[in-house]
Amino acid sequence: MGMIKYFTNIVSGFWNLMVGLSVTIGYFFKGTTTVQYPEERLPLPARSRSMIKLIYDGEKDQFNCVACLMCMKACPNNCIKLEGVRQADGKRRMTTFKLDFSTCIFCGYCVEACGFDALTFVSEEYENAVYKRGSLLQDEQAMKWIRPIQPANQEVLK
Amino acid sequence: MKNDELKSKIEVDFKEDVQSAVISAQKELILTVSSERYVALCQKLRDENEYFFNHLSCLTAVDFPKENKITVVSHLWSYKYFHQLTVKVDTDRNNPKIATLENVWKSANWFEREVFDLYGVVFEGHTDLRRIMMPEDYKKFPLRKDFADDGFIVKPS
Amino acid sequence: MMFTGENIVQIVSDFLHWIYSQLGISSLAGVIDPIIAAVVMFLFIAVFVMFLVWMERKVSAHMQSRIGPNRVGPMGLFQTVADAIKLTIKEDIKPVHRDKIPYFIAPIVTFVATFMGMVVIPFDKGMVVQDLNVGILYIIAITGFTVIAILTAGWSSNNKFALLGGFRSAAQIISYEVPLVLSVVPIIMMTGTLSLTGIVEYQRQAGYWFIFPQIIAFIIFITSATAEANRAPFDIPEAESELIGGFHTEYSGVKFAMFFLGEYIAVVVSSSVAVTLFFGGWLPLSFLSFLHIPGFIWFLGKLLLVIYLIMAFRWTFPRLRVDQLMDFGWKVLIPVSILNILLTAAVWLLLYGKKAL
Amino acid sequence: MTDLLLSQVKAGGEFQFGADEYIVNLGPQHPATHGVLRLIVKLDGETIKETTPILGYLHRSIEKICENRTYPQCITYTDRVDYVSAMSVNLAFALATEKLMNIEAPSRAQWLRMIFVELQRLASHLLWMGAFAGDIGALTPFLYGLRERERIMDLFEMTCGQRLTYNYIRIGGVMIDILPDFVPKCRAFLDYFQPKIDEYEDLLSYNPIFLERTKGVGIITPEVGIDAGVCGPTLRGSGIACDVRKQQSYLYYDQVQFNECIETAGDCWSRYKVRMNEMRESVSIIRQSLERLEPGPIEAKMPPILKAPVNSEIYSRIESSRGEMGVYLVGDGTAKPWKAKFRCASFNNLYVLDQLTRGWKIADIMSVLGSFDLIVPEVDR
Repeated sequence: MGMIKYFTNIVSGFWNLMVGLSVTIGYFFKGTTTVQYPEERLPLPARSRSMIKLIYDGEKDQFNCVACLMCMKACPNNCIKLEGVRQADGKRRMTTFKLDFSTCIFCGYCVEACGFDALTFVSEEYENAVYKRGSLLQDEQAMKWIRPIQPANQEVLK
Repeated sequence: MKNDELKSKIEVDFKEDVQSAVISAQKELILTVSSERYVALCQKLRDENEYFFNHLSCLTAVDFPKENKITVVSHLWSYKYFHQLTVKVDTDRNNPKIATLENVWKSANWFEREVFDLYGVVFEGHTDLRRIMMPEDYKKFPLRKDFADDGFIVKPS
Repeated sequence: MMFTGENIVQIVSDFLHWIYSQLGISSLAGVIDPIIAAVVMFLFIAVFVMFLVWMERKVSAHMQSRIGPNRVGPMGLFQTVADAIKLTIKEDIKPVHRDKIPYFIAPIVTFVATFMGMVVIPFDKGMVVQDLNVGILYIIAITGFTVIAILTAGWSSNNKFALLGGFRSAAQIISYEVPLVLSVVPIIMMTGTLSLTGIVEYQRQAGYWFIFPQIIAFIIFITSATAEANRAPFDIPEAESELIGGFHTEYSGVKFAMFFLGEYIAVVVSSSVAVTLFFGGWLPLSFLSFLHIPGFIWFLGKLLLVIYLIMAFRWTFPRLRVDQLMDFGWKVLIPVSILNILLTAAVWLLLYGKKAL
Repeated sequence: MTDLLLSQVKAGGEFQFGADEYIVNLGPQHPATHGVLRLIVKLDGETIKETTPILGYLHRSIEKICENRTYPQCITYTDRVDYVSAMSVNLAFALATEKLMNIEAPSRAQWLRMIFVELQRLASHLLWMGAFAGDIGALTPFLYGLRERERIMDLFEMTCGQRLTYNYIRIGGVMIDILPDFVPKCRAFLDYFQPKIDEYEDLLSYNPIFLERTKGVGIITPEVGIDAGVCGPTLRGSGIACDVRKQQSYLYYDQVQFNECIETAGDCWSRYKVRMNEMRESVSIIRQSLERLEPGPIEAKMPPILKAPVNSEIYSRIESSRGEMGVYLVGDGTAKPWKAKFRCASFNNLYVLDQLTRGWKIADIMSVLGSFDLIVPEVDR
């Protein structure tokens, strides 16, 4: 009996090895699933939280931001620095806006907190690596973003 | 067993061990015990067949600087009866000492090391009371409310 | 004139001897010929191994639904060249407390020992550096030499991981030498020769390849050969997830490249032996013989197939534990190969009677 | 008092050596320790005499951070407690806070949570399968696992915009409703995925080498397992029913049909098999949840600033991908938790490593660690 078991073990083990081998060799002849990144790029979903931008109103020639400081309060990491002044027409306007992307964790609370359509996520820009850490501290000019005339997708995260 | 049944049962069975048994607003049964009776009570809760709290789900501590106490909180669970229990024991904040639960549940070993590391509660009788998260030569207790250290910021500003 | 390996060798050697006579050094031909053969073999091996590294990457990539190297050259063919250049020019980091001389010698010995195995491989009829009449014995003896180098490397690096790797390797290679030899024995019994050329000639005359009567021997041979080459699933000497790099943890730059080359040459040698013994060496498939494809092309084709198989093992199977590896070698491979020898002997006697003896 | 502590540190930190014994440091930089776990292994040849895990290389004191953040802000940090299964930790914290503040999330949100948590379980188990096989030496399953995981990530990204740290499950609901084409895409994924599980099983489950490496290795007996606080799939491999989804049902797990996967041997292979079967069950749960999904609000009505009642506390448990995930919160009447404690499965599972590996070979550490599905940030927090 022991003898038979010894040989059946060898044979069944060998068989199971071949089953495993058939899976990998099968995939060898199937196509690949990877994308050659710098040449081929997959489109990101419209909701993708890739980069935070300040919406700039081209017609009125000003940022939408009114410096209500809601984003600053919502930020769990205090990475937004924001100042505003009351203008001649009595409305508050943002003067400086600084977002430190080196501590930003892209949680989305600032965009959700914004009630004036001033902050948004854009999905086009996602190569955010920089050579110097200081370049991650972006001001309003670096974050300026003009909404395209026809929104690419209505289902933008907001 | 429902929480209120459990509560009345515990009040009867462990009259002298338990300082107070309350059902909190969040519908959890919370026992407060004195530090002398702590280990004995836990041993009974684990071994006696009506309770059978064989799983120490969590053991941690809460710092109350105003009351000058650190409360060690353990959460028990029974894989047999599916009931949960919270056991609290207070200790002096300036000289926190409490008996170890390691002989009741093995899993208390690391939980207590963590509490020792982060709150400085000394568990008497613990076999291997060393720091577990912080470096071995660290001298402060980070989770205490009055913790301050070079480079430590509560929230970046 | 047929375009065969034998003819090519003949033409080249005629040409060389013509040059010798022009230079007036014909008397030295016996010295210079082997040197030239060795250099040619070295160049061939270097290029072939580079190709194999590329192939391994491609094979593994496609098995894993990836593409693999595709940046340097067409289909990434020159990736290995780039890597070789990188390995050559990078700093050679050496542990301070190493044992200097053994540390330096070990990679060279690995490389040389495996490379010397190539000497007796017949690529085609007559296309062999030296057709020894004890070819198989020679190969087994010379490739077993690597164990000393690996043990030395592990010891001299002064690193516990490397030492463990070296000891594992010693245990493994010595154990798997036995089934390797035993799996070859039936073929030697059948052919009555130890010469690799002779074995192929026997297959040509017999009209069948030894893979058919000796499938069990082939499986044992390929398994032990994989183990001899320290490749997965028997790569415990360098087991990445346990020993980081095993015996070559502390090697970098050119010395690491030597170990790397050595591993691949070992694969080439053992696959070549497998092709010679079990797949008829340079012999064509009989129904394709009208194509007049040269024998060495057949040989290379078969060689690549066997190497592909070894690569597929590597990228499919998990790694054995060290004691299980020993168990497998001693309790499965050796008994089965001994049984195989007995079986072959019995069948041979039944078929050919006393003539066979 | 510090003097006392320092003396204790020294007492525990020394080793006694026998003849032929030596120490090997596995980690914190080692290919098999999944991050920065450090194991000090005392060896005699290849045989393990003692394993001492040294934790803390990834300690970020998330509990301290949470004490200084408001409840919604804490959710972003829970992503980082266990980044392979971030949805589960989101859920654990959100559920605890909801219980603390007596908030009831609407039904659509609950079903969405179930779908996403189970998808997360699939993703986590896929990564685990790859890493486990990789620890044992088979590198190919890792890429197969990642290939399928990518598609789950795509589903997540489509819905909430992130691939790893989602911040999707919020207090009182979820962040945002799913897109209309999520449900068909999810179904398509499940149809694609289900046969793949069989393929992984073909590749690994009965491979004799895999069996040799995992069968009978690292046996956790039920008594040891319960005593040491082992939980989740690791304990279910020892034949103990300990699924929080069954025992202390949360979300709508009591309304769906699923089996608790239990194996009895308690070795690495049982734990492997439990997780493989759990993937099948998760697929079934997601299918049922997709059926039950109905339109409706996704967020409960809540005050703008969430404040916990004074002297309130809650210990809420869920079954995360790695096992029992508990969140202990103490509220003090402000918008910030007085105390937040994450009880993580990996922390307790790692505790038994020493007992399991004594007397085994060094390679078995890899099998056992791999079978625990250890995530170091969860251990260190």
